Amino acid sequence: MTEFPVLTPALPEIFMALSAITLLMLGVFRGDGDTRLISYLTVGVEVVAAVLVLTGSGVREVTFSNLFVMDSFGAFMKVLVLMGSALSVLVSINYIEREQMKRIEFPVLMLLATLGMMMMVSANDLISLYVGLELQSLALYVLAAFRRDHAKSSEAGLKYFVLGALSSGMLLYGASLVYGFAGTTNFSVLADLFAGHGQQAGHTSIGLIAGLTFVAAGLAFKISAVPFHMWTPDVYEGAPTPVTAFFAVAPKVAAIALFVRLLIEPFGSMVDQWRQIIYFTALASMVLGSFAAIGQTNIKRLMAYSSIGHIGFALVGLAAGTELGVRGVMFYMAIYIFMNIGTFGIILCMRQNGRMVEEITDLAGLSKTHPMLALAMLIFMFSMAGIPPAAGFFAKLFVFQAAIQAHLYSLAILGVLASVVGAFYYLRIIKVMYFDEPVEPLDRNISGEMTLVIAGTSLFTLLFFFFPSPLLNGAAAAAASLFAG
Amino acid sequence: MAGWPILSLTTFLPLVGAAFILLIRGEPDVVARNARSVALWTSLITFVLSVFIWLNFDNSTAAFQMVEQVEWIPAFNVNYHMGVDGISVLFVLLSTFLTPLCILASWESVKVRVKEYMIAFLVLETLMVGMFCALDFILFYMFFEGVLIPMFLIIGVWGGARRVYAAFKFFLYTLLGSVLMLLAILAMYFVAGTTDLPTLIQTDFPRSMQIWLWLALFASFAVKVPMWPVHTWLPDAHVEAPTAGSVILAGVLLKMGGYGFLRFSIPILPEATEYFTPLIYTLSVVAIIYTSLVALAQEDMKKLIAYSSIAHMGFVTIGMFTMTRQGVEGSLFQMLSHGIVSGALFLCVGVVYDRLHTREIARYGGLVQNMPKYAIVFMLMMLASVGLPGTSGFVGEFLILIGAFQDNTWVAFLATIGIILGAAYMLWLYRRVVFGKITKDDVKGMLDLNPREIAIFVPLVVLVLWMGIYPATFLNVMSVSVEAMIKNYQTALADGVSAAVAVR
Amino acid sequence: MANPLVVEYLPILIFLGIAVVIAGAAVGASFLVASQKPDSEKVSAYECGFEPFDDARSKFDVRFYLVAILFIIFDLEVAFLFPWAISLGDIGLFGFWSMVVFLGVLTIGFIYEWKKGALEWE
Amino acid sequence: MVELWSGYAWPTIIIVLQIVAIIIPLLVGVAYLTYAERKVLAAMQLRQGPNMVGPFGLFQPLADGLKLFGKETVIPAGANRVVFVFAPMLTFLLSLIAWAVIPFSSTMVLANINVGVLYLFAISSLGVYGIIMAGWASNSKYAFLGGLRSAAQMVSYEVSIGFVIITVLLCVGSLNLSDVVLAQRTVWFAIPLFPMFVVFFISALAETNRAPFDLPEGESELVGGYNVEYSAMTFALFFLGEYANMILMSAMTSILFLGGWLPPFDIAPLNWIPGPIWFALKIALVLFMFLWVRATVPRYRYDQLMRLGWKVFLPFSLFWVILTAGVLVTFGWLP
Amino acid sequence: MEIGLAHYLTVAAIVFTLGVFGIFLNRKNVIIILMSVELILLAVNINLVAFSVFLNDLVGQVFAMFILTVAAAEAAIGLAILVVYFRNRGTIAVDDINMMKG
Repeated sequence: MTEFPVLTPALPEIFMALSAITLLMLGVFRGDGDTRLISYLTVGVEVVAAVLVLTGSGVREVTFSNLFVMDSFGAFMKVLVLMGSALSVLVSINYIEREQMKRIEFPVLMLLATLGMMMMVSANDLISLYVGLELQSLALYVLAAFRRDHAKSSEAGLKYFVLGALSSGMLLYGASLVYGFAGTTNFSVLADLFAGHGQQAGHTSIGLIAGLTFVAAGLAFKISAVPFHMWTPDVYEGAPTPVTAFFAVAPKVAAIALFVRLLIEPFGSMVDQWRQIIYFTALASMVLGSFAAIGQTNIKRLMAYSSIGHIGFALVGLAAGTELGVRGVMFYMAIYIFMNIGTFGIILCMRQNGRMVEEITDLAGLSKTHPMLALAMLIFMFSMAGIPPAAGFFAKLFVFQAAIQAHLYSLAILGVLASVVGAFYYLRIIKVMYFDEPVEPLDRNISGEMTLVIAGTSLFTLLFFFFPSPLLNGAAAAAASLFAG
Repeated sequence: MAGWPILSLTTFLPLVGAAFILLIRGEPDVVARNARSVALWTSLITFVLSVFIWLNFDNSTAAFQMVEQVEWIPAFNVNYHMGVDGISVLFVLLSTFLTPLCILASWESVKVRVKEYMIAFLVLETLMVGMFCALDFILFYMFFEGVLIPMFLIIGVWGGARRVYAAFKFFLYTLLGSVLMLLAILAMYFVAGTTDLPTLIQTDFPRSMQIWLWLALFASFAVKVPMWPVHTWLPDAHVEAPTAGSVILAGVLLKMGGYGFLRFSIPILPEATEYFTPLIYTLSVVAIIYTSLVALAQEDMKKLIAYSSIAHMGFVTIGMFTMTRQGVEGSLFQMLSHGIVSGALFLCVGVVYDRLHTREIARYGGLVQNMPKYAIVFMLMMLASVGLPGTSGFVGEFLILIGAFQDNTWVAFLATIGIILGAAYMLWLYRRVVFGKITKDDVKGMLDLNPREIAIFVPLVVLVLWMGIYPATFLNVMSVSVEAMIKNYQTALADGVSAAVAVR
Repeated sequence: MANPLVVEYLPILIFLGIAVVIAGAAVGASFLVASQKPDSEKVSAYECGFEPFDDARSKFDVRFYLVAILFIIFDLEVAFLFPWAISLGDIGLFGFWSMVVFLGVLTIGFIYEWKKGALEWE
Repeated sequence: MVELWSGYAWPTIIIVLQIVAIIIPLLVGVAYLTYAERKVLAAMQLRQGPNMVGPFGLFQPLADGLKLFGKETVIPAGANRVVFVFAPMLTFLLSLIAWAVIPFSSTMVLANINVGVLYLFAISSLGVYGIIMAGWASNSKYAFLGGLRSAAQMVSYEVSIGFVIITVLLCVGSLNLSDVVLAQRTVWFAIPLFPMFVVFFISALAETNRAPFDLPEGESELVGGYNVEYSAMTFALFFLGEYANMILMSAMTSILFLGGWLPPFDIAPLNWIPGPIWFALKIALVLFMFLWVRATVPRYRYDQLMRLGWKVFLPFSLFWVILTAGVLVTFGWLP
Repeated sequence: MEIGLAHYLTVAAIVFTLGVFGIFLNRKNVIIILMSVELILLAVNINLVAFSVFLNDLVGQVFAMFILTVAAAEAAIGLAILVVYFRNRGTIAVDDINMMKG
């Protein structure tokens, strides 16, 4: 007879799963008219889940036959995921009502995707990794194509699906090789195995390296790192904007968390083998993210390239492969969430005569027509460019710190140079908002939730330098937990 | 007064004013008026506060004074560490002194988005003051980089025709240099375990590492100074910026580079400094001569003054790298003097620009006839720029040349040629603008300085003369610190040599 | 023939071969024996005497597609139930409740479909 | 050489002979099932049925077969020829190879694989391919719609069948068909699982496209459905396949619910009769029920049919799975 | 000839490569892409089951079960998206998926 597993480490997930089911039933019985209610409830559920995560023991716990792990690293990343998701739901409420997407499935799918991300963060086995990843991806595929009557949206969904499925396939192929050559799929066992004889490079079989490469490639797809980024601009452009906002934050955090855990925990002793992969991915992402964004005219596409670039910066920390590096990555993602949600909040406010617009030039003269909105955008753009004292500076600071510590000087230098190039296109948005004359002003009515989200995130981004320690200490403790295990 | 965190107060007071302006609501012109007065009063109070800093300052010690240290990012061992010594205190004053003048200077010339303009200036002031007070490299970097944001907006929103190009060029050039410095800071962190400036000065960095670190810092400061050949952003930025923007750019922002060399490069990396001194000399001399020649060919007043700034900053870099007491003090003095003089020159250009809306030299001429007060002020500033004895410019250049002669005669000789060329282009400029006959009707209609403008110029004139006639007031402030710095430098070099000998 | 896998499945393979041969032979022989005289009327698709209006393989009711999707889901559920059913004795109460949860989730999905009208015809 | 002979060739020949011993009775059975159907229907409708060819019309199936054999194989102009010809062959051969795992008695089974139930389930699932291929390849609207309808219907009921099989498996604890039969020595599953037996039987009707669920080929609506374009031997193969499937489903019913080759009670003289005979009798009984239903029940509408499958059988059988498992776990009756 | 692990792996590798090439080289129909994805998953399952047998460890087969299930859900969603796309655009040719060029 099998023992009943301990459920407490997975309490937030269980709560979310039950809530998702309840909300789905509630929604389907009450109809699409109550979408707003469901959305608010979704946000509530995510807040409660975050509280549950935070009130967890903080000690590393493993349950469900070693498939599920909960530690401070997971807690940190889960809170980030939940935050990103909750904010995305908040900014979506008005949009879906306006754009004839008011269906109760929308918030529920967001919740389910978030649940999948939580599972990813807590995965301690290739199987649970895969299941979490797919729960997330499947929900996201649907969300991307959620606007059924819109050709672009369905095309985005299709593209995301095809490449997502391909990436899952590659990841799985890698997983199967890892399983075959290591004899296990469990992270803890893998870690013990490699710690035993992983140090001698000759000892790790080529099959294992190949498997690791495939897994890394699959995950690189999910975080849209170069060279597996090609879906990103199209999907970002085509998907409904709140969905794009969601794409830009929560799944990235989850996938990065997964990536970090996978490379540090089981494959931690093979760091020399995977560092080169991460090195080139990070470098290519930073460079491509910076250069390709320059020519964009659509702001959602621009954000897509921007997110590619940001992922590159975050990966710099991972390339270091040290505790400091992991801390940098986590910290980066935390800041990244706030900047992105805020920016997308503003993009969601881009309406002219009730119609959504998404060209960068539509922002012209925003500083005259909507000074506060422009100010918020200014803060986000400078933050993304990594100019102090905005929060984005600290994010970059800590990943480069890790890179320097790991003697990855060339990566650090090329990275900062890429950030200068990147600064150019962020400046371009500021230029459009501040230096250009308004052509057609954007609509004035901005919903309460939106104001709240934009104001909150921009204040956070601006005033972050005032209180960096809590977040940083959290990240430090979380990173330490990953290395202690 | 001593118990107060006076440096922080001075630093962040303008921010309070900015926040206050942000909250102003109402009719556009009422908002503009209120924004102007709030900004002026804030900056004046800030200046008064900074005068207290000066009064509190103890000339007899090289240690940092009025130190404030608060834990900021413990995980990274970064503290909020503020303090001033003889090198930095006068720059704080320079910044707080110039800001109210800039606000006054933009009183009428800035008509659109006054609120934002004033906010930008106050934020800029905070960042400048903070930068000169910061005793932690990361903290310094924050202020140093942050300056770009308001400046970018000031040039881009209120600038001239090619403002967008100029703003981008300014921003990206300086950012490009700074990010490399950031990496150097991080590398230092891993050797010293902190980014605290006093600790860094005590830390011995390996020689090979020093070379790289120095180059990284150089990338940042050289762009800021600016040194030839990375100076090209400056003429564009100066020309396109609004008058007050140019004043701040020339008056304070250029000093950031020089200050950076003195504060960081030289004390922290003495061996590399010695190693690279010839490079600095070469670039500086080239800058002095080349930009002076270029200045001769300028048709645009602002551009001419911009090139002259580059030349003057060339003197500054020569002076500080001689590592003689006269040289370093001279370069510090020259920076202060140039801050005031070039600021004043830009204001002079601003005065005529406000009236005629052109900066083309050929469009003017004979101003002395209908604008005598203006002609006097302009002449004084022009002479100060040239380095006439009795003006502030003389003291600085003279000291620098003395220092340079002690270290390298050729450099001193070539620099002297620069002075002659400088006299040439400045005098020629003055002749073309002020003297001669009035041939154009619109020039004839120009009015002389109004009371507000006089109010702006009076303090400047006073200061220029004070510095020129009784420079000891200022030199005394810096001398102990400079001496200590030079001593440290020589000790470090000697240690390095003996260490190398021991190894051998 | 030591491999038990081969012993067990070889008959099936041979069976398959024979079945293919029979089916092929039947069609082939009939094709050879019977007279083949196709003409255009004979080989046109049957459409109650009309000429076919358009391609027969165009659009069809999306509900057929829905049924297919639902089938995939539930058939896989069944695939999971097979091993569970025969090993329930070994996994006991925990196994039972796990499956109840699993089926519960599927039931939720089922209720959702029902309410959404995916099961309605006409 | 000897080893080759005794190790490989001889067993192969034995297997081939066994297969032939299955196929020939099966084909004969199919032939006479058609005859039986016409006779039974006729009897129920107070007619005579075929009685001209041979005594009591006994040669009628042969005559039909010969006729179809001699007909021209018409392949429609727009059809995909390969798929068009392959579809009936697929249907036919699937209905044959399923028999490889059917245990005729405790020893008489060609391939006693340990996942026999899965094998059967898989093969019967594949049946839908033949139909959808036929419907698509014909390039005729009637065939296409018929194929779709048929496919949808088959997969709908397949799910219920799956659940029903699960309930049986819960009581057996093995996927081996012989074990399934042997588990019914005390009592046939038709008794404790009677509702499931009913569900299974009705689903089997739907699965084989039999009345009252014969809409896909409903002649009044779709003029023959997916096989409207088929003629001659290709049609015959469909026909044979369908009836072979009927027999197969009957055999499955017998194995899963009626104790397979086991006698009703393990007492003399019932257990004197050999297993295969019992098995054949049970198959015949179920087949008779097939015919009986056809004769008595009117045809369903398509929406009724789908509703029955999805909204009645599916929840009901799902419920029974849980119920059965719960009862077995609670009382510790698990095998 | 005994069929060893290497043979299974080779088959799986070939199938996997076919799948990947099917996605990238196919210019005709999106359905083919979906089929290629299934092919990839099939390769994975071959790998897993082969390893599972040769390692005498059940985890691989459990994993394969999970993959089967998820693959079905994935196919369902993929087809649904494809249907939506077809309704909007009236085509599912790969070359026509070009409203946005990246």
